Amino acid sequence: MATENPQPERVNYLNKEYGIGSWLLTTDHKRIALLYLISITFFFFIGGFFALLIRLELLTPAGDLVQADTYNKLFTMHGQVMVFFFLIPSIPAVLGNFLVPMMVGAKDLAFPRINLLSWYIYVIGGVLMLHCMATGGVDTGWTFYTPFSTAFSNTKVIEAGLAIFVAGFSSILTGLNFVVTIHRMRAPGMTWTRLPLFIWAHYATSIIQILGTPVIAITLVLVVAERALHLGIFDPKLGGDPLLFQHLFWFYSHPAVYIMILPSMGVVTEILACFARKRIFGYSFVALSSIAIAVFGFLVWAHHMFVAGISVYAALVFSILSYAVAVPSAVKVFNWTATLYKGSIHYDAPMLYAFGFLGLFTIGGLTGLFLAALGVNMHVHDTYFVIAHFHYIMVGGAVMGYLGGMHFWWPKISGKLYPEGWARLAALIVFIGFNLTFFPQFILGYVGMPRRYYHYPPEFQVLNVLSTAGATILGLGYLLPMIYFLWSMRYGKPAPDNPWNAAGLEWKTASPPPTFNFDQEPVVTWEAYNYDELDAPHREEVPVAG
Amino acid sequence: MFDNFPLWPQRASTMAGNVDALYIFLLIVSGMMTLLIFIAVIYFAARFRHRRGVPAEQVEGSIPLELTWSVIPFVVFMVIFLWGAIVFFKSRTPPRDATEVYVVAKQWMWKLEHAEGQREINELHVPVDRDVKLIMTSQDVIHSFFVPAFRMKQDVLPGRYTVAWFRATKPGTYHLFCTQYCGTQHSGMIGNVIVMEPAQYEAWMSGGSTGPLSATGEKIFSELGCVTCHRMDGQGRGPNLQGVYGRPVDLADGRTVTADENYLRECILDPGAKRVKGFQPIMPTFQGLVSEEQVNALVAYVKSLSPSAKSGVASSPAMAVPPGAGKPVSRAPAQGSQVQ
Amino acid sequence: MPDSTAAAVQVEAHGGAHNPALLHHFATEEQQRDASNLGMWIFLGTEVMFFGGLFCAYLIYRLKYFGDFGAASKSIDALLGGTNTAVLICSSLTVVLAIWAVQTSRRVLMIAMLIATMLFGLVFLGIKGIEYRDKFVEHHVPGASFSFEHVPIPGHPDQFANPRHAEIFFALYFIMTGLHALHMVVGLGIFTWLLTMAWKGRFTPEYHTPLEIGGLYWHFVDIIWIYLFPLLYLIDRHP
Amino acid sequence: MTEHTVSEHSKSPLTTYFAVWGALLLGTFLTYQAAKLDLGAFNAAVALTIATTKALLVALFFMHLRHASEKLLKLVVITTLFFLVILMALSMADYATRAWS
Repeated sequence: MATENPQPERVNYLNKEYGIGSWLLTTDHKRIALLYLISITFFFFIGGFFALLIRLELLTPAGDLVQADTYNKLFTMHGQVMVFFFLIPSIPAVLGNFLVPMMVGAKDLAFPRINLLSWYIYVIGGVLMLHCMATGGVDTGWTFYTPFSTAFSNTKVIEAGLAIFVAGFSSILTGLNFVVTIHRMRAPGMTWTRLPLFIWAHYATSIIQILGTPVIAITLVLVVAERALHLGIFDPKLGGDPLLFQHLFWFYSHPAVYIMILPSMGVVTEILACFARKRIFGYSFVALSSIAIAVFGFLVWAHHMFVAGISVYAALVFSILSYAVAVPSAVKVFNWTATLYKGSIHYDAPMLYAFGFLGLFTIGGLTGLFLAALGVNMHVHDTYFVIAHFHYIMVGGAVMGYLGGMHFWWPKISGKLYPEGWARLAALIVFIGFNLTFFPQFILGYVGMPRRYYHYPPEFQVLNVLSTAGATILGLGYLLPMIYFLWSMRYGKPAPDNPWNAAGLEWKTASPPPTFNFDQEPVVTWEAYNYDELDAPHREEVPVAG
Repeated sequence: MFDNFPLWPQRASTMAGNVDALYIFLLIVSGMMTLLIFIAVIYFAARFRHRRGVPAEQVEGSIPLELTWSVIPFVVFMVIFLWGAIVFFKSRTPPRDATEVYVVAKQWMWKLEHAEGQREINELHVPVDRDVKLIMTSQDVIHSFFVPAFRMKQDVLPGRYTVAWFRATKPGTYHLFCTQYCGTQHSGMIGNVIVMEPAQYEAWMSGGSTGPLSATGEKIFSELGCVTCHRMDGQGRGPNLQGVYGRPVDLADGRTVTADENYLRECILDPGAKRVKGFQPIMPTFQGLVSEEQVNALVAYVKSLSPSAKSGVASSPAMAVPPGAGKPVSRAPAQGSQVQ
Repeated sequence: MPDSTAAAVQVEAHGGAHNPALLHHFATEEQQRDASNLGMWIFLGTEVMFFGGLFCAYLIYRLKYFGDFGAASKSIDALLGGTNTAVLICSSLTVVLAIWAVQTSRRVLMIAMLIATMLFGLVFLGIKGIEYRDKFVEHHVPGASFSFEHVPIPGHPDQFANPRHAEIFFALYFIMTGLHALHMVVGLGIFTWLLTMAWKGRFTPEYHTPLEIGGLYWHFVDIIWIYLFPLLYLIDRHP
Repeated sequence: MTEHTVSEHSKSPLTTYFAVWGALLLGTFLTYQAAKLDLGAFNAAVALTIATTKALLVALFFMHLRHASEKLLKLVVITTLFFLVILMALSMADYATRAWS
């Protein structure tokens, strides 16, 4: 690998200061990224634990492991924790926080104190969520459908609503910080067309965070107010319309899926380019498709409501718009595939995750076509088909990308190398476990098993057993990286500055980087993904051979 | 395939074939796309694996290619959209002369009432090869009426009617699921739809009725004193309800609405909202005074006053329903397997 | 994308005297100022969508329950609402005057204008309080004691408004104006801070970004009210 | 590149400020009076037109959107309004075509 680490004991963002205070009061985007990493990992394992209990309960048709109410709380809080406290902050708040300033060549995000504030807001939201769980939990489903949530559920709806309301602002502030940073803080020479596609993906994500999140915030305010004060905005008994809640809820919560998947697409783009040693095929199409996904993503929300009682005409409009958003996603997949063509492909662990992402996202995306087709939707809506579909996107897509990115940038983040063999094994286990968990659920869904069922007719058992078996493997696959990442922090080999010989400004500084990222202000004179130039020294060896 | 390992749901309605056909088309299309991408990825990954001294060959983008793989998927997507829309439209347009069943959902049971008067709980008996229209509402939260074998699903909302229909093609017992999460016993809110041969069905129908639903409605209509204003001779203080169902109605505020089930329902529960032109706002609301079942009966009665627009009882083959027979025999929930 | 200029800013980096307010990670004051300005505008975009959800709910129910909303709207004192609109407009004027004052080195005028802004803000909240008290006395606050019986619908003197639909109006009224008032309170907090900064002489003709940013927020709150006033107070006022 | 001070663009911003202020007060008065006339469906149209004019005045002159030589800020505003319109328009696409009680 190209660069040797000249001075292992250089001052970097990790060893510059010590002590709790230096972390809790830091305004360094890299340290805040690590704070986020720790907190979202915590919530990931809470959510994962709930998932495991759900799968165990569904091992048998009868309801025998937990009570029905407990089960309902489990899937509700699994959803809320995973969506609002893990997936939405995962890549943006950890990898994005760490990398966006470095990739554009800035010393920090535009508003470092607001960045720290966003983490504290997240923590406050998280503590509220934990408090909600500890005092009894909530059983509305993560979707909070009214009038069940406002007038019938007797669990901690208000607490959960407030927790998510608060956490939403952390997401807004992160997005705001990114947009301003990308516009205002780019290094000299870093033009828009030289930006890594990771940045484009985060820019698109930020648009959704900024303009979508406030709508769910106000919707939750209405739910909380309605529940606390017995208003009638969503309650048909008092003249309200429960479908209005669904409109407002999905106006955010559908684009929220793109908050999860777009950054993951950005990560995968970086990885594919690096390990195929190539420029991304059709850079501008990949970049613009991110923006297109963000914009079209706002126009399709009512495809969650085709059988909810909306008008047939509205259903037609939303169905056709849903296909519009599928085009840019397809364009991305084709461009990634074309990027591999005539590459020089390495099979390091991040690349394995990227391959996994490609496969799982393809399946997840294509099953989205089924759900957007009105005729099929009325059969598979609210069945396990939907569950399988969105897990393929949100776990198969987003989490694969997140793990791939963690491996890819771990040497930069920690300054240590992770054990490659274990990492490849983990990638394989996750891929197999994931498919075994969720593929049977497509069949289950089409056969007719509804979601959120605590017990089910016995003919569904075999598929459920397969799914539970897969979940066990998947859980193991997720534990492994955590173990060897922690291990590598102490025992891993020191990482060189650019272990992958990758393009991108973040690799042109030390590993781990100094507090202000660059010892000298970078000036960009090259295009993104200039792997031909990076690999040029190797090319000089070629004439000797031939 | 196996009893405990089904790979395909039973197919027991006219809609099932339509949905399955589209589903199979989608499976083929997406299967081909998946294969295309997987084969390309695997082939490239193997063919262009790193070899020492063989650098990657930089290929810039290609606009013709980008256009190709934007336009072709788009065209395919539009085909899927149109096909899906057609199937959906069919399933959302109940035939005019369908047998009507009123469904009231509540936490956590299904209450079904045939237009002929039979009441059932968590079971729905229907004849084979006849259109059945479900007029559904909920007493509390949102539920969803889902019969996988019919490929039919519709959310059931409180405060209004939603409508669904099906035409069963194969006798048997089929799952009825609630698919909209509705609280503790959501997964217990299941039942059976029992499709019967016409003869069997006639036999079943001959028991357990308290008279047609519209007759019940007529009784309520007079008990609540509705008749004093809504007189048949058009001289009353309220509109004459004869023939009103299915017709456009001019409202006092200048709008025109079609008198469908939802309109009739709203007029009972919130008479001021869409008052008929030329009448005083004197009708009191019956919100809270009548149960969902009574509203259904009233609606069924008003509909029966419009023979042209057809209501379930008026034109279905006369089924003499001797009063007094007990409720139809309730069977233990079958294990989801077909009866025959 | 519109700005290809940000990169150029850094090239001319580190010129001129160092302002103590220039944060370490910005190359120039201009870059810092532009970043703050853009950040505030984006934040206001968030705020627009935050209120947007309410406006959407309002729109749907207003179309559905037009008569009931008209009756309920008529029960609010439009003169108080109109006065409040004028008060907020005046406060917006004093904000721009304060910024003009600092740009032209008129410190006393700036402080006076800031104080005036806050006074207008307090007057607004006071009038709002009177309005709320009236509604409370009339039992128009949604909840157990809500009552809106026998109120005729404007234009249909023979028909009474449906109290439950009027209650939805008042629920939206209180949430929308309440959230707006909350923004006013936050605005007063920001202006208290700006006032102390101004008092300490921290703002100069060259550096007064906080004042501009705070002003943007204040104007935005004014704009929200400009829409709330006709939508809530003036639905159906004609006799 | 960006606006330094407003005075760079106009010699006496005070005139503009007071003119806008007067226009805003006038708009308030007009909207209050217009509501008392029976214009049918146009009542809402008039009210919203006046409100939008006032909002534009505040945004363009008080918030200096007019003088923001950078188009980016305008883009932020337009993007936001676009999505706000999407929220309302597509919701109405359902409500306007639905016969609901």
